[in-house]
Amino acid sequence: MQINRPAALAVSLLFLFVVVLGTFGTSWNTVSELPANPADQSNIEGIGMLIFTQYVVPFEVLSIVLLASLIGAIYMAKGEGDK
Amino acid sequence: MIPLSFYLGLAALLFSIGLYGVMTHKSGIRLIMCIELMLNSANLNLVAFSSYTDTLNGQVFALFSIALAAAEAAIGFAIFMAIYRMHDRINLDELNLLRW
Amino acid sequence: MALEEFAFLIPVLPALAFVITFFFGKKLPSGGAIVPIAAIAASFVISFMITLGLLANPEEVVSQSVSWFAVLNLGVLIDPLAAVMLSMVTFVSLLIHIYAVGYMSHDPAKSRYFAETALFTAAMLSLILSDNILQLFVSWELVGLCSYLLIGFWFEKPSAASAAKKAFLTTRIGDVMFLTGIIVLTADLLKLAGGFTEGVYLLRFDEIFGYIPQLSALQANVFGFEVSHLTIITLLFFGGAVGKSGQFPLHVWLPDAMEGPTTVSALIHAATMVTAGVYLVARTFPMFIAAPDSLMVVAYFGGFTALFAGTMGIVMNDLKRVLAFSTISQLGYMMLGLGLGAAIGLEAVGVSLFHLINHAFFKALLFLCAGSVIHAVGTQDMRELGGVGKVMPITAATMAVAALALAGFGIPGTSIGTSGFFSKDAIIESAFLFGEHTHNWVPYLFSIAAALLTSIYIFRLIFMTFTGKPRSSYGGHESPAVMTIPLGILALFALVFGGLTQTGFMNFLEETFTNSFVSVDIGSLAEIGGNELVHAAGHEPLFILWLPLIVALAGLGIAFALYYLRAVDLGALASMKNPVYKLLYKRYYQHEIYTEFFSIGVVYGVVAFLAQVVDVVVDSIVEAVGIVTVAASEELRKIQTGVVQTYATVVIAGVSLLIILVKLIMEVL
Amino acid sequence: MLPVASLLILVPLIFAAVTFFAKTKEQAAGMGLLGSLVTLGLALYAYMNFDSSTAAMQFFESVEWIPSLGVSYTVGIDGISMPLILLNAIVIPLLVLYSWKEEREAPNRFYGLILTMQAAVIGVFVALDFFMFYIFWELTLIPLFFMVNIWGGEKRAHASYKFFIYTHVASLVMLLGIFGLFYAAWQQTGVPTFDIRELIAQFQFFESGMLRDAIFLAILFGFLAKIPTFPFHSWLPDAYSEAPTAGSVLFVLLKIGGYGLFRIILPMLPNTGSPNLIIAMMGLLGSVSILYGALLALRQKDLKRMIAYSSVSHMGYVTLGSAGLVALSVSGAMFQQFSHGLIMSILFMSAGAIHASAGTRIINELGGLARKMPKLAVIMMVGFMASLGLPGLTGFIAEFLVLTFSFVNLPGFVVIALLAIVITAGYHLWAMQRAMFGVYNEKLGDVKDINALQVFSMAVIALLVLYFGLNPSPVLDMMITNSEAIVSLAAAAGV
Repeated sequence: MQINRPAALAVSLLFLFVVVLGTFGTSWNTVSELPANPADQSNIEGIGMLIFTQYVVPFEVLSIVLLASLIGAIYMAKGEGDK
Repeated sequence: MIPLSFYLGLAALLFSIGLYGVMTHKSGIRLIMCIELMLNSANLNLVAFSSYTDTLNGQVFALFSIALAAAEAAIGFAIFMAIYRMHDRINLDELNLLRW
Repeated sequence: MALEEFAFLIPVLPALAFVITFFFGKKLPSGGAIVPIAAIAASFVISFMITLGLLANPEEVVSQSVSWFAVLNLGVLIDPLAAVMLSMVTFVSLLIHIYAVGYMSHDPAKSRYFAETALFTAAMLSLILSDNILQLFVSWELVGLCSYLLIGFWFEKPSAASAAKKAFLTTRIGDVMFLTGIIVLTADLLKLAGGFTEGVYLLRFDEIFGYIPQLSALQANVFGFEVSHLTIITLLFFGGAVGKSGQFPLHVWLPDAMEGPTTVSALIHAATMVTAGVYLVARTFPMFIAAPDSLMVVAYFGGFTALFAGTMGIVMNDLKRVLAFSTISQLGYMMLGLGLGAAIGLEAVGVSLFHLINHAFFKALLFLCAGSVIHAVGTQDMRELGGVGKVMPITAATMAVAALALAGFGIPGTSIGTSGFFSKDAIIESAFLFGEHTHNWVPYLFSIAAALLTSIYIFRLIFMTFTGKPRSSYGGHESPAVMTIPLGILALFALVFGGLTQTGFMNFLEETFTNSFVSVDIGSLAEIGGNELVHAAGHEPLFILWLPLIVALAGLGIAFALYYLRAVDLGALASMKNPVYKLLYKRYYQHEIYTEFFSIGVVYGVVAFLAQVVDVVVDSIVEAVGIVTVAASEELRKIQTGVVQTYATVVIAGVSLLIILVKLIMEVL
Repeated sequence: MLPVASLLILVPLIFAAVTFFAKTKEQAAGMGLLGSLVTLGLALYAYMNFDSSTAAMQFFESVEWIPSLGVSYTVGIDGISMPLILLNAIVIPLLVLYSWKEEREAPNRFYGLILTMQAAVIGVFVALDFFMFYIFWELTLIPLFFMVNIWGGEKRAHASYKFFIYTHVASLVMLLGIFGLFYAAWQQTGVPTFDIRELIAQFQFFESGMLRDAIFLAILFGFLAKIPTFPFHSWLPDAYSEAPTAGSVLFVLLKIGGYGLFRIILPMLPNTGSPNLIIAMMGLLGSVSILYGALLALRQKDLKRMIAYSSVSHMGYVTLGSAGLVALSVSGAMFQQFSHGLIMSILFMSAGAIHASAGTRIINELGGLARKMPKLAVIMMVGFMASLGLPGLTGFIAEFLVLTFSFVNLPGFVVIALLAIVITAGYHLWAMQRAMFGVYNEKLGDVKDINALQVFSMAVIALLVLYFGLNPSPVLDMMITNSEAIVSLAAAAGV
């Protein structure tokens, strides 16, 4: 069964409407100024620190997931045996 | 300064476009592309929030999410290849073996 | 006396004989017949000794009670009423058992026969000597069971199996009424006594009789009539008696019960079963006399049955069926006799029981003679018999004696006569007295008309069977001594027992309800029941005394003219074209009414309706729940298209709408 | 003193587990027999040490289980449960013996399920905690479901699902009632507990009359459907008749519905909103069941279906006697449960034996079997006579007590029930006449009588029917003690 296009469009627009209304209707608790550090625009270092300290376990798990998907993808894409 | 809502609105727009694609397309390749679009709209949200709250967690998660998207795409395409070998096309409508 | 301690053995011995014969009878000689014979002989000796003791001292009755279960008891009560019954039953049963050794000698299943008759006797004995209504009912039902087993003794004959079932079911209708009576009685006693007391057995007769005035005072509203509880209870008891004693309208099983061996018929008709109903009414006589209208019902039913059965008796061609209708008729006399208690008080018990005992002798004799004929000749259709008297002189002679006794031959005013003469005429005279007293002559007319019919049908039987020429070729011979000796003994009793014991018997039974066990003033109870008693017996006009004999002689004359001399051609009269004859021969279409209309039509109709409509509806509701569920899921599962995109669409649309909805609700609130 | 109540559950359960692993038919049957015999020994031990003069719990054990919810492992035996445990313990070994020589697939599972069933039913009888009670209550469904589903007759699938779903739905309604009771009592006292007796005691203090009625009716419905009474009976004829013989006997031993009436319903009854209305309703259902079951039995062509409907009729006495609410009528109802278990076992065993040797159970296709199967005929006659309420056998005692003493409070309903007595006699005799008497139906071929083990097991039950019919006191006394306690509760509440 295929969703017909007008219905799909309507649902998408409905969703867009709801979300946009939500985002614009909410007062987001943000910092008043974006941190603009002229000396170092990059935050790569901070991200690296976080990945290898606080998020080391998810990172390792992710690596295993990637490996598994790699193997799986190769296995499936390769097909059976001599094919 | 551009308000956060604008980024979020953009992400919502991207997500809706992806959603529309997912709903309407039959081809598996296009489906995966649309899903990628939706995933990236989420990434956009993550990064935007990360910047506007002055923490880096969101960006880390965005990285993770990109990696997962890669894995998902790899598996997805592999599945489609397998299906293609079986059916000679990847029209999702016809995959109803497990239905009812 | 030490012997009284062993009164409980009277029913226990035959019951033990049942067990022994049932399990080991096949290994014993002659099917183990010796065991029940010995047991019943022992019971007879005990009963007889106790009766002799009671005769000397009627005040000191035997009474023992043990607790059974809950608040109910088992017990032994031998008062004059029970004593004479016990002696009679054990005696007659003993003779029948001895006779059966010869009669059943060729049957391969005779050990089962003797076991069952032993149990039959045991149940009847237990019924007679029970001291409470529940034990009486229990034995009553056991009697019914044994009759079922024995009537269906040749169970491979479909007609026997069917007759057994009919007997059990028909009497069961009466039994349920009896049980209902017991239930009402128990509930009332419970109310009156204010609950149970340890060691007081409410269902014992002395307790029940003690509560009669209070029971009578309880009123119930039945279909708009104010009826005393006592009347309800006694009528329900009488309903039981109607079933067991073959009274109209529950008499239909008794003629069919002929499918069993003839000795069984003799047992049923003389000693062990049909008399139970009469005994029940006699046993609870104080209740009946204290209940307004109950005795009148008994009298009417009894009188009507006596006449009604007599009319059918004169057209039957089957030797045993004639006797069966004769039994029904005579039981009607006994019931009538009890019902006359409304006028003559306690004397009614004596009159009725006297007829019961005498009837037992001559009816057992009639059946055993008939059995002897059937045993020798091999047929029981009177149209095929004739002239049997030449080949079987002893049987013919004893049968003639029995017929004279049944018809009631004797000389009024003297003590010369057959036993039936004394007892039946006593009932007829009582009916006259009753009529004189209440100006209600219906019972008397019933009884005198029935006497005429009795005489006709029994002599018709004698003439058709024993005189004239054989109407078919049969080889007959006189029965062996083991069969003829009991016949002789019974014939002796049928001849002389009545004349010898009449006055003593009546006086003895008058003592039944005033003794060491229970003391009831019948006079005051009769007042409660609104029955006026008369005491002036014995000065009936001479004509009334002679009328029964004249009627009996007239019956003999008619039978002699029709069936011996063949003075009138019966062909036209006794044909199916004659509506009266057809009505009688078809037995008033009872089979059509009872079996085909009521059982098959009404009961099966109701059952078919229940089975095909109600049960189907009830079941359909259950099944429908399942079917609807399955059908609904059959449709609903199509929502699960299996296409991810659809799911995604629905999920997104749902979430969006939900958010809007929540938002709106929040706004409204 | 042995912890008998626990052992009575554990022993059959352990033996059941072992039996499932049996390799051969002999092993399986042997383990089944051994397990049930040990259980019988335990039950007899309990009976010997039982004091029938008190209504209090005996062999009482209680251990906390889930304290935060007030769930505990509490077991005990009193005069209500003792006879039923005894019934179960006596019949199961005989049932194993009866089916010893039958050939069937997967005997290990067959005997294992029988023992599981025994453990579950005894579990319901000894449990004094609603949590356990409900677990065992539902556990009884499983062996029966598989009994019917695996070894049943032609329509076994339909019958087993119908039985399972029907009674399971009823149990769920009952579970709702139990939860209602639990929460209401929790609110009342502030302490959670599942203890049956404690909850029943708390029941009267609930303020909302509606709540009390709702709880009561939900639980009552669960029991009435299990007994079953008209109009909740429609699962029974299918399940009873499709089940294999052993399954039918297990169904007969499933006396938990009636047990629930005595244990839970009657003590709660006086505190409901309108007890008299409920009594009248129960009396009506009971008496209508008696009459209705009897009438329908009259029409059945299949011997087993006839017995099944007669079972509906007999169980009506349990409901009617309970509603009578006089000590002796309630004991009569208890005794009817006991007696019905014995009698129906004989009848189903007889029907099963006929089916096994003659190849059909349709009454009209039989005929004259008494000649070929004399032993069966005698035993079956005892069973039939007991079933139609012949004095001297157990059926009469129960029916007499129920009818007589219910008459005190419910005369109209007793009259309805009395009408059924003649009909009851009618269909029994009709079946007996058609199946056993008359001319032998030669089409049946050479029919063999029941084997010695079957004779033994059925004769033992028949003798027990006779013994307890002549001398009911050994079990009736303890029933009376307990029903007096129940009735005095009602009297105290003024019902």
